[in-house]
Amino acid sequence: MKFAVIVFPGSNCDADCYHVVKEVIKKDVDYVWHQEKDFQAEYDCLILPGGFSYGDYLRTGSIARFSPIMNKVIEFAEAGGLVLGICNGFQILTEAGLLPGALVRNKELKFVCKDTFLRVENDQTPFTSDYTKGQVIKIPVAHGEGAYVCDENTLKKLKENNQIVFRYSTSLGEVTASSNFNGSTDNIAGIVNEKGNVLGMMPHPERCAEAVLGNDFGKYIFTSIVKWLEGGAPGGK
Amino acid sequence: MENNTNNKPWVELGLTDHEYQLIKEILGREPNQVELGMFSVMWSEHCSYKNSRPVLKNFPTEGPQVLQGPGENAGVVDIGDGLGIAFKVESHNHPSAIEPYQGAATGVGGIIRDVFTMGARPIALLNSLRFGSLTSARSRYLFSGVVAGIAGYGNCIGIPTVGGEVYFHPSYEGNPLVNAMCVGLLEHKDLAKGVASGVGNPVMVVGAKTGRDGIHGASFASEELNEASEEKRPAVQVGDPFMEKLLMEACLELIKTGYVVGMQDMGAAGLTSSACEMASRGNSGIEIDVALVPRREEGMTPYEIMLSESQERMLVVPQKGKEEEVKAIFKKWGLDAVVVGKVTDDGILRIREGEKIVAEIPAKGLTDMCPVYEREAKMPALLAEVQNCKLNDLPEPANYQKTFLDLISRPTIASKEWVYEQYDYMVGINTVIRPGADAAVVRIKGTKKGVALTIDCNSRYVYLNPYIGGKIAVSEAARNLVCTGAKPLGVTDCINFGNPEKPEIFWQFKEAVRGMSEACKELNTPVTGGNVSFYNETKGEAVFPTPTVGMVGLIEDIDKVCTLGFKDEGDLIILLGENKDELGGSEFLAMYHGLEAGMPPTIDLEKEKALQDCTLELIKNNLIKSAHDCSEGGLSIALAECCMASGLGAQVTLENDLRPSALLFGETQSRIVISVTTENLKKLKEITNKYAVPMSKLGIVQGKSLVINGKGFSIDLPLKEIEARYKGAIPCLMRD
Amino acid sequence: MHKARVYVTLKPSILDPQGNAVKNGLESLGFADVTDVRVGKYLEVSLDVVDKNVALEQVEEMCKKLLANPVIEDYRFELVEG
Amino acid sequence: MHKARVYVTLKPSILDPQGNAVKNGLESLGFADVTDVRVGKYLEVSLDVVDKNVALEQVEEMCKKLLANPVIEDYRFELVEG
Ligand SMILES: Nc1ncnc2c1ncn2[C@@H]1O[C@H](COP(=O)(O)OP(=O)(O)O)[C@@H](O)[C@H]1O
Ligand SMILES: [Mg+2]
Repeated sequence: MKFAVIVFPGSNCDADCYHVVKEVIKKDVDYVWHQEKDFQAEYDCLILPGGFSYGDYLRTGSIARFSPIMNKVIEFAEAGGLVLGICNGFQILTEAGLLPGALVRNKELKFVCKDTFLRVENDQTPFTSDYTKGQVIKIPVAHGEGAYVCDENTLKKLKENNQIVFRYSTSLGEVTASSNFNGSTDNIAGIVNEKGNVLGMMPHPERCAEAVLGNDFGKYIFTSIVKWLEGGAPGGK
Repeated sequence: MENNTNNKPWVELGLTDHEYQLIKEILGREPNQVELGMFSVMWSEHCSYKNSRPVLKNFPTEGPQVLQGPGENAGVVDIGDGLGIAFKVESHNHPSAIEPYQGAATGVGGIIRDVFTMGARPIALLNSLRFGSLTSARSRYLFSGVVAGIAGYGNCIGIPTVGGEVYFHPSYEGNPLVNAMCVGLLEHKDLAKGVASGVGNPVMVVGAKTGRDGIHGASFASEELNEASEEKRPAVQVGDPFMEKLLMEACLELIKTGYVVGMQDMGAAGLTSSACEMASRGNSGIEIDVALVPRREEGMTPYEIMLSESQERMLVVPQKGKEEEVKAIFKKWGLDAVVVGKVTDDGILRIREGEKIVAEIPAKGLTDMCPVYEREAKMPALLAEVQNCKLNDLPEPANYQKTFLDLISRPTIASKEWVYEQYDYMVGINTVIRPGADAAVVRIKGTKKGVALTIDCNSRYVYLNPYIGGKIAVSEAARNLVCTGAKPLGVTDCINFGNPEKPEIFWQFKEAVRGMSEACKELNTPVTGGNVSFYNETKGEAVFPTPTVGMVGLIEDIDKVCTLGFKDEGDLIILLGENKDELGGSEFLAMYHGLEAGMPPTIDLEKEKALQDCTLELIKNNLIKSAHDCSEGGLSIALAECCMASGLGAQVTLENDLRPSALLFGETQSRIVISVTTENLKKLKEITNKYAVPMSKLGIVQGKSLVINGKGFSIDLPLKEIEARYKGAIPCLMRD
Repeated sequence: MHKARVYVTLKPSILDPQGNAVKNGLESLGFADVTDVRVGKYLEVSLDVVDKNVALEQVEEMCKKLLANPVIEDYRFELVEG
Repeated sequence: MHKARVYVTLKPSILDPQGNAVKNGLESLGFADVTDVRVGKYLEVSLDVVDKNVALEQVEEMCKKLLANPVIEDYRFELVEG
């Protein structure tokens, strides 16, 4: 089983994701440079890390989306491979059309770095089988443009297909306006594509995968992926 | 007068007649315009330290832990395992006063370059900020712009901003202070220096292209601010953190190759300072052809190229023959790397434009030969009166509970969450103690270790008595580190004062450095580098003297890190140190009585050292569950902070005959609030006895309220209410 | 040589918190008559293309591909001789 | 009712990192003829002011006070009937 962390110029959570895969869940992982036109190895899961690819100039993720490697990422995703986009990675995935909607400036217009609570809305994805539906997890966010927006039709589809994976909530799991700190549509913090093999989320699971950093709620995204890749059906606990 | 200036172009550039004479002697002729420009920036206070060098000599700079002391781009201390910590602080006060966002952002960019130039990967940023009162719209504008600028740069480049401090005081209204500190991790073998050596080695400019920005920024930083400062706006540059991220990765990759002989960032005075400083340190010369420097704009003159302060550029001297390897690395990151000259052996900085020589100056003429001034020092006439202000007969507050709530809502004391939530303090996944504590702690992956980081200065103390204030600044920084379980290793300082040509300012400066030096000696924290920023004045009024102290400490076992929050109900709350009747210089005195007067709290360095050693031993032996320094706002505020950090209340009884205001709100030094289980009390006493550290029982951890009782006072408040005031104060003021 | 002036604005249906903030800022400075503010992007793209129609085509494509995100933004542009 | 279209651009000598990134982005998309890109702000300010001259004056002042930072930016604007 092998992971790849895609590195764009300006990525800055690449080493963090790499660390968690290699040192916390102890799986093989490579860095893949954005200029590559092809993968040098077989990968089972691609991670698009957080950061400020191309300085996040123009729009977040807009320039990275055209990096040479992105054609392979799209191909990989369309063939059903697992792709996890975190923060800037989520933004790139929406720009690339692998996930619907877009991420715009936080409603208060400020960058926000803090712990948030998420309610797990879907534990049937390859990324969330180690959680249970309705579980509340504490995960940090750090972004200036993380408000998820989409049109009504898209929102309807997201709901119908159970594509909303995480919502911002209170510590008790109530999805309220006050827990929606960045002004996302319907408190959305993370979604999957229709097929369920591409997850984009604004919060940073790699920042809370070790107890020494506060908690390890985030680790279970990675262990879920491993479980799924090892053949356990999603949700099968 | 006007005519005079016209005949003397050097005067307009900030040089004196005497200095001009010296320049002629150094050159053996009249300087041309380019040369004069180069001298003027290098001999500005900002680059030359001509007014401060003799005083700075008093700092202790040596110790077994010091791998690199002052003189390089950053200092380095050893943390064992073949690893070192590079760290440095720098001011960006004047640019931030004119354009807060970009001024602060480029300040962060500059200090990051100083650190990775040493071969260290930056792992943390801190900042120390001072603004006028938040009731002024301009202060709010500067404050929000500066914070956004620091965030904009640090977040984008991906270095966590883990700590800092913010004070609000009217003396900073016209001249805010913005000090940025960067901390990096290096392997001893990668330690790089800003030295040009090896005749024939190429000199390369790497990174961003050179534009017309920031010409004379260094001189600008060496003047008082006035209305005309607005006219100097081009001295402000725009930062490009994305470019710097690429530059940083490329430089660190380059250093790993072992091809680098020397490397230096282009900060103040740009190509001029980096070239002459590298040559000067290497006892060599450098020859540069400005025609080869990649440019952003057309038609730039040699003068402009040599003085441009365009950001995100470095000067690199690699081994001869490795030019192509260097270029390949930079190309991968999409950056220019161009050979613009070579190292020579004649000690001359020679600038050509194609075939034409446009400047020829002994490199040391620009650096070491800058004149040094022993300024006159005189205690300010009115200070004795201020110090002698009678504080003994002041009326006591009518309602201690209300006073407590007012105090905890003072912007200087209140939570700085509004600030640090805008900083990405977690990127890099090393931040074990986040902002909001005594000191930040960053783990060192691959080891059991961590480093604790802080930056501190109470400038009101320094104003009231610079000698004592200087001692306290160092002591408090060390105490903050100790509260996390870290052993203090070394200091970087940023001295922000008024115009040193005024004897009163120079006196403050000398006295503060004297106090800091004594404390650094006693606490074994040598100074490894720093920065001096003078001329922080508006309309002739200086800011409070502000010598900020950045400090790094080592935690041997990250699992033993200690935090400030109470941990479990029933634990005993204990005070290490003594309460005294000291209200001088306190925030309470300023708030309630409108007085900034008296003597600052006393400090006994030997006792301070004993307290710190004692606390470290307690933490090392797992005897205590929390530790928190008592600082602004005094014991009551410290207790409240311990409660809020964990959401656990406290029942406290202060049995003491001091007047309540001093007991609750006085800022007596050398005090730490700890918590401990009843079982460990005996062992704790053994250790405090060993160090002769006074200890007294304050109460127990309990409930969801903070209750403090004593003779003649009673505070009983739900934590929710305290927290609302503490966290709400700054957001509330910023909402206007 | 041509220069394109490109205007990228948020779709009317998308909230514009930045516009609101500017409006509030203007109000607190005493500009009481401001009824609405929208904030968008303005780009100047210089093109080394002689034929105007070629330039127009190229800019249209740039906007579609990169300069605007059709999910949230509208664009328009004009060409001037550069 | 008037609407002001305000254009805020970085001064010519000021570095425009965003413009550079967009230029490089366009180049890597194959737009080889792009010689320069500058990115600025575009604001639409709606004003409940009848007199055109009053509106002009107000917008001028808004630009000076808030919309542009004269240290690094230039501005221009035009009025249209809103
Ligand atoms: N307050 C100070 N205390 C100790 N050393 C200082 C102080 N100020 C400056 N220095 C040292 O003097 C040297 C020159 O400083 P500076 O001009 O700030 O460096 P740079 O050339 O990177 O701008 C540095 O090595 C710095 O560490
Ligand atoms: Mg330097």
